[in-house]
Parts: sequence; structure tokens; C-alpha cells
Amino acid sequence: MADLIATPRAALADVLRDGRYGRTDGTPGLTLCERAELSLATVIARKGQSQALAELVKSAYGIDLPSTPRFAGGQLPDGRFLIFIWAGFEQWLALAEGARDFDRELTLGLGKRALIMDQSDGRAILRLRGPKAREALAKGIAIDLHPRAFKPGDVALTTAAHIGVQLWQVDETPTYEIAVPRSLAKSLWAWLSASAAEFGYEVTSSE
Amino acid sequence: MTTTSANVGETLSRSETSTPTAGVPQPARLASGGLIDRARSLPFSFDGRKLFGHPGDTLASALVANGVKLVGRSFKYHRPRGILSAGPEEPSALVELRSGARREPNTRATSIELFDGLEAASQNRWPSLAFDLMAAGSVFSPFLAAGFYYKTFMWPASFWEKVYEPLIRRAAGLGRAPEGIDPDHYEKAHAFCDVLVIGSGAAGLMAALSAARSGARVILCEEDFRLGGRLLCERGLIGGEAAPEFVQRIEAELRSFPDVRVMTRTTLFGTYDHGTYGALERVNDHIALPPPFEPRQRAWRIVAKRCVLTAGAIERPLVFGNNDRPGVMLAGAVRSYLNRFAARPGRRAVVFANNDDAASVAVDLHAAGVEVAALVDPRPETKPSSVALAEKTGARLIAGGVVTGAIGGPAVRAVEVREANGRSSRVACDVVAMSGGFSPNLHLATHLGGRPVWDETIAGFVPGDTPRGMAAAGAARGTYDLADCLAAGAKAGAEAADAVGFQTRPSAVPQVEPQSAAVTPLWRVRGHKGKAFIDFQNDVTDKDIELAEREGFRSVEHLKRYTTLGMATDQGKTANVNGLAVMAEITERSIPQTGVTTFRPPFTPVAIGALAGHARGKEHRPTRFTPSHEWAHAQGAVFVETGLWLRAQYFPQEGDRSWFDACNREVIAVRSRVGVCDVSTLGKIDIQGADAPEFLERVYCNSWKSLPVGKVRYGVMLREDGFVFDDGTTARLGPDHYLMTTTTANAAAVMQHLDFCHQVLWPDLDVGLVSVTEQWAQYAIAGPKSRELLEAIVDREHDISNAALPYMACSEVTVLGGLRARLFRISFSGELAYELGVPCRHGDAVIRALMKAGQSLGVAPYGLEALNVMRVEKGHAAGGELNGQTTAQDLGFSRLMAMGKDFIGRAMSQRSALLDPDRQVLVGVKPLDPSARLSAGAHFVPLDVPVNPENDDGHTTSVAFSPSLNVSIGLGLLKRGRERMGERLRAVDALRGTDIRVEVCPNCFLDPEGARLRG
Amino acid sequence: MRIPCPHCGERDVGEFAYYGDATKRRPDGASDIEAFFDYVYPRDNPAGPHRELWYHLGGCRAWLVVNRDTRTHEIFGAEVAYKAGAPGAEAGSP
Amino acid sequence: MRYSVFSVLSQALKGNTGWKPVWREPEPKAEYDVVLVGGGGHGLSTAYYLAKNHGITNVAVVERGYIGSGNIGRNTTIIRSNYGEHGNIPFYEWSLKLWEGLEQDINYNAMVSQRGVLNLYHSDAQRDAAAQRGNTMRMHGVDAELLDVEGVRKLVPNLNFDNARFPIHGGLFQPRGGTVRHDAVAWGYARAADMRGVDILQHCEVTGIRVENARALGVETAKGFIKAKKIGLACAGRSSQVAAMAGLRLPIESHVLQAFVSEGVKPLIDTVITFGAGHFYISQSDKGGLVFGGNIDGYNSYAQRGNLPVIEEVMEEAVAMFPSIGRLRVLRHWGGLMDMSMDGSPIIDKTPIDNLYLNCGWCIGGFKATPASGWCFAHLIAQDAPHDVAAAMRLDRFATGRLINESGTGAQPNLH
Ligand SMILES: Cc1cc2nc3c(=O)[nH]c(=O)nc-3n(C[C@H](O)[C@H](O)[C@H](O)COP(=O)(O)OP(=O)(O)OC[C@H]3O[C@@H](n4cnc5c(N)ncnc54)[C@H](O)[C@@H]3O)c2cc1C
Ligand SMILES: NC(=O)c1ccc[n+]([C@@H]2O[C@H](COP(=O)([O-])OP(=O)(O)OC[C@H]3O[C@@H](n4cnc5c(N)ncnc54)[C@H](O)[C@@H]3O)[C@@H](O)[C@H]2O)c1
Ligand SMILES: Cc1cc2nc3c(=O)[nH]c(=O)nc-3n(C[C@H](O)[C@H](O)[C@H](O)COP(=O)(O)O)c2cc1C
Ligand SMILES: [Zn+2]
Repeated sequence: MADLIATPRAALADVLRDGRYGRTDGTPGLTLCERAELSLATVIARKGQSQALAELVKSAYGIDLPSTPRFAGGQLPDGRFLIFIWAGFEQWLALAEGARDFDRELTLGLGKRALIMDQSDGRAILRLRGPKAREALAKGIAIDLHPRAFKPGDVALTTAAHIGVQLWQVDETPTYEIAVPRSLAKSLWAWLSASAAEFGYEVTSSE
Repeated sequence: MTTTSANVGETLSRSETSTPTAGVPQPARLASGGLIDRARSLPFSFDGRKLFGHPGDTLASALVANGVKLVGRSFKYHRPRGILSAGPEEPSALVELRSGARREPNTRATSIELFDGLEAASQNRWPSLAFDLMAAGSVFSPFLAAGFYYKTFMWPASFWEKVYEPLIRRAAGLGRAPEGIDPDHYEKAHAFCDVLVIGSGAAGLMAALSAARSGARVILCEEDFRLGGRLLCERGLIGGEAAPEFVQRIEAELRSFPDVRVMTRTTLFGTYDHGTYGALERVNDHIALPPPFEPRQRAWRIVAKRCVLTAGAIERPLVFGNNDRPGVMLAGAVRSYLNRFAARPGRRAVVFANNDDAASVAVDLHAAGVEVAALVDPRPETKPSSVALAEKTGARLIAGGVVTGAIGGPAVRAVEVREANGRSSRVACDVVAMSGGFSPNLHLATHLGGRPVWDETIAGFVPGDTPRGMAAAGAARGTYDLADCLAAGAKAGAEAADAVGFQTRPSAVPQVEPQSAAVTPLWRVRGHKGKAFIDFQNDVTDKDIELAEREGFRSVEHLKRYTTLGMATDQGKTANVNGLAVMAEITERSIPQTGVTTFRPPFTPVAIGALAGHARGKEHRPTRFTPSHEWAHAQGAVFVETGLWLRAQYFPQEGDRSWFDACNREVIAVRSRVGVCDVSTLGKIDIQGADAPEFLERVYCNSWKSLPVGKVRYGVMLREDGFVFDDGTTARLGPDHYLMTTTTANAAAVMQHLDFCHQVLWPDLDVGLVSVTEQWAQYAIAGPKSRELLEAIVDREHDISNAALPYMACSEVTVLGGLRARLFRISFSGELAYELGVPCRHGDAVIRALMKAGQSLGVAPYGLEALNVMRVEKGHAAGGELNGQTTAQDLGFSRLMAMGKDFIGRAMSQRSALLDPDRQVLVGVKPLDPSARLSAGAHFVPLDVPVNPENDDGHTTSVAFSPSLNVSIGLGLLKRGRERMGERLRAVDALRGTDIRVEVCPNCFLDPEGARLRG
Repeated sequence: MRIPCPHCGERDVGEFAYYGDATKRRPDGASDIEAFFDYVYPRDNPAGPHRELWYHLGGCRAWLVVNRDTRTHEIFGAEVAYKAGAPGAEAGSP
Repeated sequence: MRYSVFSVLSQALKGNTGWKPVWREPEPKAEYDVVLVGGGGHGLSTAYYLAKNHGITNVAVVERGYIGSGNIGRNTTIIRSNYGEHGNIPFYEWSLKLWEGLEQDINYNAMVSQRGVLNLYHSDAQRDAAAQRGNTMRMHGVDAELLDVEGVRKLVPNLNFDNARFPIHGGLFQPRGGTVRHDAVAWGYARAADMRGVDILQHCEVTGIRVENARALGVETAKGFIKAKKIGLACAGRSSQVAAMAGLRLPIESHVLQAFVSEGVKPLIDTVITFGAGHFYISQSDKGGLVFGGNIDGYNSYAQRGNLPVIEEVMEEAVAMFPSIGRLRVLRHWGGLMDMSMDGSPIIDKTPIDNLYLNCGWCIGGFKATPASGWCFAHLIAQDAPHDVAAAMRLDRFATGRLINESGTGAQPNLH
């Protein structure tokens, strides 16, 4: 059946529309977008293999696997984008741009030392950027995001508006990314958009 | 009540922008001074009367400026009440603010910031404030003594709910609740800091400044809309500056630090564990309506490493006759109205105070042009300071005297004074400034259980053990001299910063005139005339305390509960110490021996909505949407909440008269053709690792090691107490790779349980677990034509024939030209059926593709209703049967249990009561009359015996109308059920008035051999 | 209350789920009903320091053993359960 | 002094100067026939019924603080008998019957107010469970009605019918349920027991139980040793500590449960209502305050106070249910020590130690039990045999598996 094709659909496809929202005067306090085209996988060190896994990740990708709530990686020499985000004890969320069959690739590369589970579709990833990003997040996230306490590269697994999320800071703008379980993305959005409205925010479809 | 005609000299200056009404005089407004903006007038209404005030006013100060004295009626006796204080401790001046759905009953006029168009109304009166018929209740006041309810209203017995209670309820409760849904919104927020400073008086400002200069992250919380605390009503100089200027300068410096957050209109309401504090920011209560996108209030959770409590002190009333008459005020409040608000509470004042600080209010009165008729100083020895005050103000000094009673109905006209020599006289006056000393405002230091300690020199309680990380300073610590307060604040702020790693020293403090705070306690005036109030809001008098003592309610906690002392909205801020001191006096115990009651959060009442924040209406809890939601929505599906999920319940089509028709149609479609249902909500846990098989052995009661790769097995999980926890299928995807499914309801609980088993019980196992529920869109494709349908979308190279993929097999496939998917040949419906898992982002496309491809096969989507009907037809246990009280044996799984291995719940499942042959077990039932409709929750009773607990043999747990059998069928739990096949019973549903004869049958109604699902 | 998760740092108690007494050890699988009864039901329930299990549900999903005073809520220490090891291992003593 | 129309009138005219203490403040005697540990509702009612029903008056109630300082003085005052288990219903129904006659019996107005208790349900599954429960109640002759959403609307029009996250489908209603003025229950039983000769010993903490050869002989207290022929423990949240004095370990965890009261307003809510999509219950006191509560905080605690997560959750549920009460303000919140049993139901039983009797495990619902608990505990102590309606509340049920687990959540108290 040639006319049947599996067009992917972003988690927030039917709620995100480019434009300016909330308070309309002045420059927007933050910009928001969904990063829909990413590949994700859970990586769990096999029992007693965390050291070996770290070495493998280092040799395979040149990335120092973080053992604390941080993320590491970035643009690889081959031009691809890959990061490992701490996601619990000896556990990471690997995030790549433009990868195909990412879980298979990881299994191939790391499978001896790690268990790999595809999560590419399990999380929606939201990016927030702008001077008011911190204040908007503070309306639901109970961790200290002050620059002295939370820096670019830092990661937190926490809760926002009754939803478990994973949050990391990308840069000092500040820019944050939040991973939210896909089925809950709209509820998170309802809270986040309400929280950001006071500052005025812009939704963009691309970063 | 009449107000004196306006004095032209004192009317306000005209506003530049001159609104038409701006010139309306405020008869008691001072011509100059104060922290109000005379350039602008704010119209407001009180009980429908149009009045004007200025920015900078509170409702109370604007009422004072307008000469309004009578503001409300009291709780029990409906006595006229005015304004007692100028702060959050106010017990008397409570009003209904705003109207309709925004009405806020019991709002303290002293804490309401005046705004343009403010509407307020007095409460607890009928028909009007001045003429309150309920005040007639005063005649009965002898019967209304403390605790009178407990002795009365018992005769006749039946009258309580019908007559007495409704009367009491109508009389009680001051204001009226809002009408309709609150139109405003609220939010919550989190803040973190090194040093939290609570209160911005002299001590708080210096504390915040010292900490801020150290580089620490500081939050300064101030309940008022202005920083400064008592400094705002000081007329003296601070280091050569006027006090308000000093405040402004410090505020400016504080605001210049990037890591200092100054929060005004923010009340710290509670101290919680480990440095967590609750605070309420009234973001937009000071204007008529919140602007768009802004909340009305914001509830903060503040986490602070250190905290400095500089919340000041609360002045106490004196206890004399009619001390509640409008016009009788706390001395500090009088000072505040005069100096901060430029409002004159009267023209002729009597000052009655037992301490130097309050007595000095005479000077402020005098300076404002108020005649000070008398300075009544109860202290036995004549104080030189009082003599000087009297000289300066021209007041008559009545040293060693007391006010025994206030005279006047709706407002004070005079006071009766008893002099030291016992002679009584009357002094005409329209305002009484009274003070019985101060109580440090230590509530927040006691919320974690710290007990206050009595300090004789200040005649007040001071904080004892403060919560870890908190220090009190200034008046909150019992330090009353201004210079000392400044210094103590600076020191506490510096120490707090220092303790968390910011080396610093206290900031230098400015020079100020020394003050005296000398006080001699006077807990009540003996031989007073008229009721002497201790708790103004709950109408508790000194007589009530005597009565409580007489009846044995001597412990302060009994005193409180019997008389309701301190239990009103003000929580006895002005009342508690007076009350317990009077009890101490009567029982001849010391005050520390008598003790204090417990302060509890909140410090001042907090709106329920603020603490709920965003979580309201549909946002009360998050909603989980399935991958096919948008598609189903477009089909007109009706959705139903299942836990947090929203699932399609059924898909109505033309011709369906109700859900029932739709459901039957969907069932028939599945049983005769093919249907598709979104089952993504089932929990999915990916389990990998060398010990994964062993792990499954231990968490499931049945055995797992024999399951080959590419196969699926049904599993039952017990709790450690031996009862069934959850069930589901688990597929072996690889030698050490499994995918477990759980019920929708228990998905999270099972994940937590497995993490427990893995991390706590058996950390040695080589196994990793991750929930992948969110990753996979999972569709059940069921019905005789399901394979045909699948063949249309599964890519050619995958063989899904019966031979290649038999019942209970699973396989990785690709669909729609290369999309990776998982196919499980499992069946809940009892038909030939599959579950197809595809990555979620393709879920939408795949459901559309299935529907399109299935058109020629007559495919129908089916919802939860049809799903449930089919599972009842097949006799599968679900919610009603997996109720946490059933055992595996009850549900017919005895043979599944592999007793030879260790598994969670093994031992406890063998307890005698769990093996009792009398237990109720899972059966099916069918009505004898095929047209009868069963209901769930009906009880089984044998025929021909009475319906009583002894004959309760069980109940129906799930029922359904089976369109396949054309009869209502049910699952149930029946005592010794397996032995009773074919027996006839009654299913009695007394609640719904049905009593149906049923026949017991096996729980599987359709295709018990399973021929269809193997087809 | 703030619970110091060894992985995530100090977090509000709202992120955690509680599971009670951590001194209980699951008996060997072959043990009898009595041993399991003792594991499942009776509790010391002390008023004072208490070793107890918490799950960082809204965080890193680690099971923790926290030593906390049930009278004051004061926390003396916390460690991850799989490291807490044998019974009697101390997670920060008062 | 008996309370009557006459005494109230005549006292009022005398300025209420003639009232006498409602209970004596005696010194402890050297020995009592029965010493009851715990001056909460259950200890006091047990004392009263020992005296009244069994003629045993040489009784002391020994209380560490002031009477009523425990959970009897800090609960949300809901009474009802709408349980679902046969082991519970007859007991709670008997309690409700005793409430109905309480004022006349003890000559004290505890303001028993049968305004009805409505348990909302929000799904078909909850409806079925409610029906099952209501039908069990009916079998025991207890009043129960199953309301659909229209029935609920008629009863409580200001609930959230239009915009609820978890729409209301209906409710299980028990018209005879209601509220009682909590403190008055303690005081009324204390007064009635005292009038029959019971000694109420306040500020007299029990610090030890003297046991020899598995026989209890008496209690060590802050006021010295008190010998006792029989000892009954009714210590609610502190049951584990006191039982430990006799070497017993109980299937109990002590948890904190918080409660809340709002500022008083004119009549707004006339029924007791519980939320089915969370943990929330509310009623309006005769003084006008909304009295409400939710789930336990969920961790062992003896601090009698809780924390913000549960506070906020309770408020969220309050506005979810009543969207119009968001502007009303909470004026106080507090906590109590809950004796959470491992199956959620109480224990009224003998112990392995002779002459030592146990009454505990009331979880968050023992206020409504006060009269029947006292009645049955007195029976057990006096007759050495369980009362019929409390026969299922055995201590050995955890070992046998004959549990009374209403919630079906197993041996995890914070899930009950
Ligand atoms: C917030 C809250 C809400 C509740 N809501 C309801 C409700 O709506 N409906 C309902 O039915 N139930 C409710 N309950 C439960 C109910 O209050 C209790 O189950 C019941 O009060 C317990 O029995 P009691 O009255 O005897 O306990 P308590 O009043 O706690 O009595 C026990 C007494 O024992 C004393 N004691 C302890 N140790 C010693 C010792 N060593 N020596 C001497 N004395 C000692 C204590 O000081 C205490 O006074 C609620 C409880 C709380 C905390
Ligand atoms: N001489 C005397 O007898 C005497 C007695 C009492 C006070 N005083 C004077 O009072 C002043 C005391 O200074 P201070 O700084 O200690 O107190 P303060 O009264 O000047 O300031 C306390 C501040 O704390 C705020 N506050 C209170 N509770 C709060 C809460 N829960 N949340 C947020 N804000 C809250 C108040 O609104 C106020 O602004 C000095 O000027 C002193 O001389 C004198
Ligand atoms: C049903 C009920 C209603 C209450 N109403 C009030 C009230 O209106 N005002 C008040 O201050 N406290 C009220 N309380 C709370 C008590 O003041 C007190 O907090 C509670 O009895 C616990 O005692 P504690 O705070 O001293 O520990 C009420 C308590 C209950 C149980
Ligand atoms: Zn963690």
C-alpha cells in the first residue's frame, strides 16, 4: 500500500504554533520550541561495567561519561551531535541529532558494557531560552536554578506541575532543555505557557 | 453614627488631574505629613457609602481619615466594633472586600491597601451595621457564656439538627463566602537563598543589608506594601535622616544587589522542616483586578540556609470595661494613623498605657492637634517620663490610675477613670490610645515545636529554641530600643551570612535617640465596668476565663478550646498573652507555669486557591494523551478518564442511540471482522541483563526460565503479603531481554516495586529496568480478519502466518515500508488478535494507516467499553477482581504458582486464611431471565434464605451485556464458587432495587477452548 | 522536609515516596511463614532515630536509606540502598 | 452537676458563678481495678462504659498531657458507618447508634450532627465499588444510598460539575453520617466517667509497665507506680512506645495526618463530602469554619505537624472539588499522630501478656469509633472476651491472614 506512509508527528504538534504569546509589550521574556527530530536512548551500565563503559564511550566518541548530574558531549569530529545526559545511577539518556536507528548504533558500539533502550519517542524535548526562563521555570520546578547553583552542563531529574521531568542547562543565556514523557507533554506545556505568559514569550518552530 | 462636619483647613489638597470628585473632604485627614500621596484621590465605598482616600492608605486608614469608626459587629454578641490596630493582628475591623465571585469575607481593613474603586462591606449584621437586630442577642448574653452549648440544646433530643444547630450555624461565621467560581488565577513559585530575612523594620533592614553586603543571596520578605515596619511611623531622626528617608536609602541599596530579592506584600506564613518556608505574595490585591497574564497571588516555597526573624512585636490591649468600643485603639495604631497615614482617629484623646513607649504617643497626638485629655498611667509610682509627657502635651496625668470602662454606644464618648485614691471620674474623649505592653512576634520561630520563654523585663514571651538556622532579632527577640534593634539586626544578618560561608561583619548602624521601653504588667483592670474583652474577635471576656477556671478548664489548652480564646482568624495575636495571664492570676500560678498554647501556621490566613496554584479545573492533575488521541478526537470519540490517561471510551456513529449501541456495534465488529484499539496505556517495562530471567522468576509467581525467545507469557505478580498485585504479559525479545506489560492502573506502582526488588532486595542481580511505556504506541488488532489487516501494513519480508507467528509468539517486524515495529500475538478479546507496537511519533500515522487499510475488511475502532465487554466475555480478571484483596488462588491461578522457587509473596500466600476453602473465588454468572440486566456490586445470596451478612456469599465484580450471547453476564467472587457451578443464586442490589436470579458458571463465557485465538 | 539524595542533592520531600523501616531484611526465600510474618508486619516504630526507605520517585529513582529522627524530622544522613549493605550499616549516626 | 434547662437558667441569672469543675483533679490511688493508659476519646469512653455497663468504677485514666490533647482533639470530626468489610460494619454501626443517643446518655451536648456523609465517585469502577460497599452496608441494616450525578447536584449544588479534571459521576450517601464536636466528646465522657467515680489523672505519663511472668502488674508513671489488676492501652499514635514497655512489637507505624480549618463563613456546605479522585474530605463546623483534610504525609512521625507537599495537595483538591472556595482562607493547620495498622483496621484484643489489653490501630478513622471502641474495650476488659461487634479486630489476624483490609493496599500504611 504505497499511499500508507508513516509520517512522524511531534508530541506538541497540535498545540505549538509560531508566534508571540502572553504579555505583548516589550521584548519577549523567553523563547520556546520543541526539538522534535532528536534520537534518544537510555544507556544503563551493565553490572560492574561502569568503568569499562566510560572508557568505551571515551574511545568511541571522545566523550567523558558524566558520573554526576551533568551532561557531556556535543558536536563530534565527524560533525554529528551527541551528548550523554546523566539520568540516575549508572544510567544516561543519550541524545543525538539526525541519527538513524540510534539504539542499534549504540548497542553495536556499547552493547557489551551497557543495556540500551530506545527512547526516541518516549520524551518530548522543549527548549527554553531567554532572560526570564529561570523565573518561568521557578513557578513549577523546585530546584535552585540560580547561576551559582546550576550551571551550563548541569542536569536535574525533578518534578514540575506533578510531572516528572529531566532538565539541563545548555548555556548562560540561559537556555534550558526539558525532557518530558511524551503523553504528558501537553500538560507540561499548559503549565509552562501559563507560567511564561507574564513575561511574554515567543514560540518558534526551529531553534 | 454622625461624623463631625468637615474642617476646611484639613481637607486634602486638590489633585492636579482633578477628577470631578477629588475634592471630597476627608474630615479627619491631617493637612500635612504622612506617607500618602495627596495629589491623587482614590474613590472607594464602604457599606455603599462613597468615600475617598489616597495612595498609601489602607482601607482602615482611609476610614479613619473619613471619620468612620463603626466598622463591624462582633461574632457572638454583635457588639459594635471599630478599628483596634494598624496591622495584621487586627481582630475587629473585618470586612467583606469586593463582591460576587471575588468576595473576600473576614478581610482585615488594616491590611487592605486602598485602591481605586475598592468596595467593602461590614459583616455579621442585619439589616444594617448601625441598626443590627442581632445585637438584641446581647440581652441573652448571660446564657452565651463560654461553653454554654455543651450544657444546653439537648432537650428534646431531636431538636439539635432541626432547630438549634441551624440557628447556631446561621448566627456564626462572620462573612459570606464568594458566589461562583473564583475568576482569578494563582501560581506557585520556588525560591532559594542563603539568608532569608522576615520583616523589614529597623532590625530586618539592617540584617538584610549586612547579609547583602557580604555577597550572600538574600531574600527580604515584608508583609506590608512598604518596607520600614515601625520606622514608618517614627517622627524621630535616624542618623540625621527622617526615618522614612533612611528606609528608602537602605531599600535602594538592597535593590542594587543582583542577588537580593526584596519582596513586599509578601507574608511569610509558615516555617517547615529543613529550612523550607511558606510565603504568600499578594501580587495584585492592591488593585481592582489583576492585569492580564498575572496572578492574583503567588504562593512561594522558599528554601533558605539561614533565616533572620525580624517580625517586630505586637501590642497588647488593656483589659477594662467596654474596651472594645469603636475609638478604643492600640497606642501604636494611633501613632501609625497619625504619622504614617496622616489620619486623625479623634479630636480628644485619653492615653492609657502601662509602658513608656506607648505613653509617648501623647506627643504624637499633641503634635497632630489632637487634644490629650488625660494620660492614665496605671503604674503605681509616678514616672518622671510621664510627668514630662503630660507637661509637654497639656494632658492631665492620672498616675496610678486606671480606666475602668469606656462609655458610649457605637463609639467611645468618654472613659470612666479610677484614680490612685479610688475616686472615679469621667473624662470625655473620642479616642482612647491603650497599651498593655508588647508581645514579640515569634510565631514563625515556634512552628517546628520550639517553646517560647517568658521574659520578665519586657513582660512578654521571647523565642526559646528556634528552628535550626533561624535567629530572631529586634523586637521579635524582645529588643525594643531602636538603636539596639538596628545593631541586633546588623549583627544577626552578618552572622547568618557568615555561617554559610560569606565572611563579613555587621554593617555600621546610625545614631538614634535612646528610647525607654519600661513596662509594668497590668493584666486586667479590677472592678471594671461592663464586659472586658480579651479576645475581641471571638468575644471572650475576662469573665469567661473565670468561668473556665471554675469548671476546671485550667490548662491553657483547655482554656483555649473551652472559651475559643485565640481561635479566631487573628489567632489571638492581641489576646493570647492577656488571656493566659488572667488565668495565671486567677489560679495564682506564674505565667511560665501557666504556659502558652501552640502557634500554628499560617501566620495570617492564606487563600486556599493560592496554595492550589495552577492545579485547578482541568489542570488539577496532568492529563496523559494516547498516541491516537488526535485521530480519535477527529473521529468524534467519547473519552473517559482512566487514572491520568484520557482514553477513547467508544466511537459513536450515525445511528447509535447511545453508548450502548456503539459498544455493541464495536464488539460485533471485532468478533466478526476486525477492530483496532489503542492500548498504549498499559505499562511497558524493558528488562535486560544476564539475570533478567532470574529476576522475573522472583517477581512473578509463575515460572519464566522455560520461556523461549520470541514467546510471550502471562504472569501474575503478588505482593509480599501474598495477595495479587498485578498481572500482564511479558515477552522474551532476546536471551536476556524482556518486555513486561503491566495494567494501566498499576504501571507506576509496578515500576517502583521492581526498582525496589532490584535495588533493595537483590542488588546483586545483573539486570537493568526502564519504563518504555512512553516510547511505544501499542494497538490491539483483534478479530478474525486481523491477520489480513496486518498483512496490509506489515512489510512483505515478514512472515506473520499462523505457523510463523503462532498464538503467544512475538517478533520484530517493519511496517509501512521500513518502520521498526514489534508484533505480539496476544489476545485480550479472545479473538485472533495481535498487539502492534510502533514508535510513538508514528502512532498517529499508523492508526490512520490501519483504518485505511482495513476499510475493505470492515475495520472498526473500538474503545474501552467494548474492550471491557470482551474481557468479561472471556472472564479475564481486571480492576474489580484485582482489588488487592484477592489471591492468585481466588482468581483461579493456583496451578500457575511455582511453589518450588522463591518469589515475592510465596510464603505469605500460604497463610491459613488465604487457603481457606470458604474463600470467595472468581466465577461467572448469568441471569436466569435473559432479559434481566446485572449490576456490579450486587451481592450473592442463596435462594430462600434471608438477605443478611451471614448469607452474603460474595458479589458481582464486573458486568457486561454480551452482544455475542445476547445476554447480560457477570464476573463475581463467590464463596466456594468453583464447587457451585450451575447453582442458582440471587444477586441482590438493594441500592438500585434489583434482585436477580442468576446461575453460577465458569468465568469464561465465550470460546473456552480458545479455538478463535489460535485461528 | 528536604531529603539529601546522594545522587541529586537535597530535594523537597514531595519528590519522594516512602516505604518505612529499613532495618527489615527479607528472609531467605526458603523461610517459613513466621519469618515472613515478622518481615511484613511488626514494626519497631521508634520515636527517635529511624532508618527508613525512601524512593526518589520524582527524581533519579534510587531507593535510599535515610536516618531521620521521627520526633524532630532531623535527618542525620542518607545513602543509596544498594550501597547501604548489611543491616546495621549506619547512614550517618545521630 | 447535672445540666438541665433549670440549671442553665438559674446559673445564667447568677452570672454563672455556681458551676463546678467538670471533673476532679485527684491524686492517684495506690491501686486500681483497671488502669487505662491514654486520656483520649477511647480511654475516656472505655472508663465510662466500664463504670456504667460493668459496674467497675475503681478505674483510672492516665494521661501524659491534658485530656483531649491527642487525636480526639485534632481530628476532622467525621462520623459514619459506611464501611465495606463485614469485620468493620457492625462495629461502626454500633458506634453510630451510640452517637445517636450520646447526649442524653452522658448529659453533655457533643453536638452530634447527622448531616450526611457523601463519598463521591468519578468512574464506573468506583461506582461499582461503591455499590458493592453500599450493598454490604444494607445487609447489615445500615443506611446507604447510591446517587447519580443529578442526585449529587441536588444535595451539593456548589461542587465542580462543569470543569472537573475527574468529573463527578455520583456518590455513595449515608444520611446518618455526620460530625460531632470533638473536644466535647472528650470532656463529656470525662465528666460522665468522673461522676461515676473514675479518676482522671492528667499530666501523668506512663513510663513503664511492670510485667512479671508474663503478667502485667501495674504502670510506672510520672506520679509514681500505680498497681492495677488490669491495664488497658488506648494510646493511639503512641501505642508502639507504650506496648514496647511490655516488650510487645505491634503491626503499627505512627504517621502524621494534617487537618485544616478556614475562616468562619455563613453556612456554605451542609454535608460531609469526600473526594473520590484523591484524598480529601470537608465539612463546615457550627462555628462556620471549613474543616478539612487529606492524606497522611506518608512517613513515620511523632512531630504532630506536617509539611507543604500534602498541604498543597489538599488545597488543590479543595478547589478541584469546590471551585468557589479558592478565596476563602485557611487560618490554621495542625497534625496528629496516627496509629496506622498494617491492614488499615483497628485492634481490640488481649495481648500475650496477662491482664494487658490493647486498643489501637485506628489509622485516620478512630474518632467515629469512640463510643463503640470504649464499649467493646470495656467489655473485653471486664469479661475477658471480645464483644461480638469487635470480634474480628484481633491481633493475630496478621499471622493468620484474616485481615480487614478495606483499601486493598496491603501492608503499607501510607497507601491505606
Ligand atoms: C487530623 C486528623 C483527622 C482525623 N479525622 C478523623 C475523622 O474525620 N473521623 C474519624 O473517625 N477519625 C478521624 N481521625 C482519627 C481519630 O482522631 C483517632 O483515630 C482517634 O481519636 C484515636 O483515639 P483516641 O481519641 O483515644 O486517641 P488520642 O486522643 O490520641 O488518645 C491517646 C492518648 O494517649 C495518651 N498517651 C500516649 N502515650 C501515653 C503515655 N505513655 N502515658 C499516658 N498517656 C499517653 C496521649 O497523650 C493521648 O491523649 C483523625 C485524626 C487526625 C489526627
Ligand atoms: N520601646 C518600645 O517599647 C518598643 C516596643 C516594640 C517595638 N518598638 C520599636 O519597634 C521597632 C522594632 O523594630 P523591628 O525591626 O524589630 O520590628 P518592626 O515592627 O519595625 O518590623 C517588623 C516588620 O515585620 C513585618 N512582618 C511581621 N510578620 C511578618 C511576616 N510573617 N511576614 C512578612 N513580614 C512580616 C512587619 O510588617 C513589619 O514591617 C523599633 O523601631 C523599636 O524601637 C519599641
Ligand atoms: C474540628 C476542629 C475545628 C477547629 N477549629 C479551629 C478554629 O476555628 N480556630 C482555631 O484556631 N483552631 C481550630 N482548630 C485547631 C486547634 O486550634 C488545634 O490546632 C488543634 O486542636 C490541635 O492542637 P495544637 O495545635 O495545639 O497541637 C480546630 C480543630 C479541630 C479538630
Ligand atoms: Zn535522586
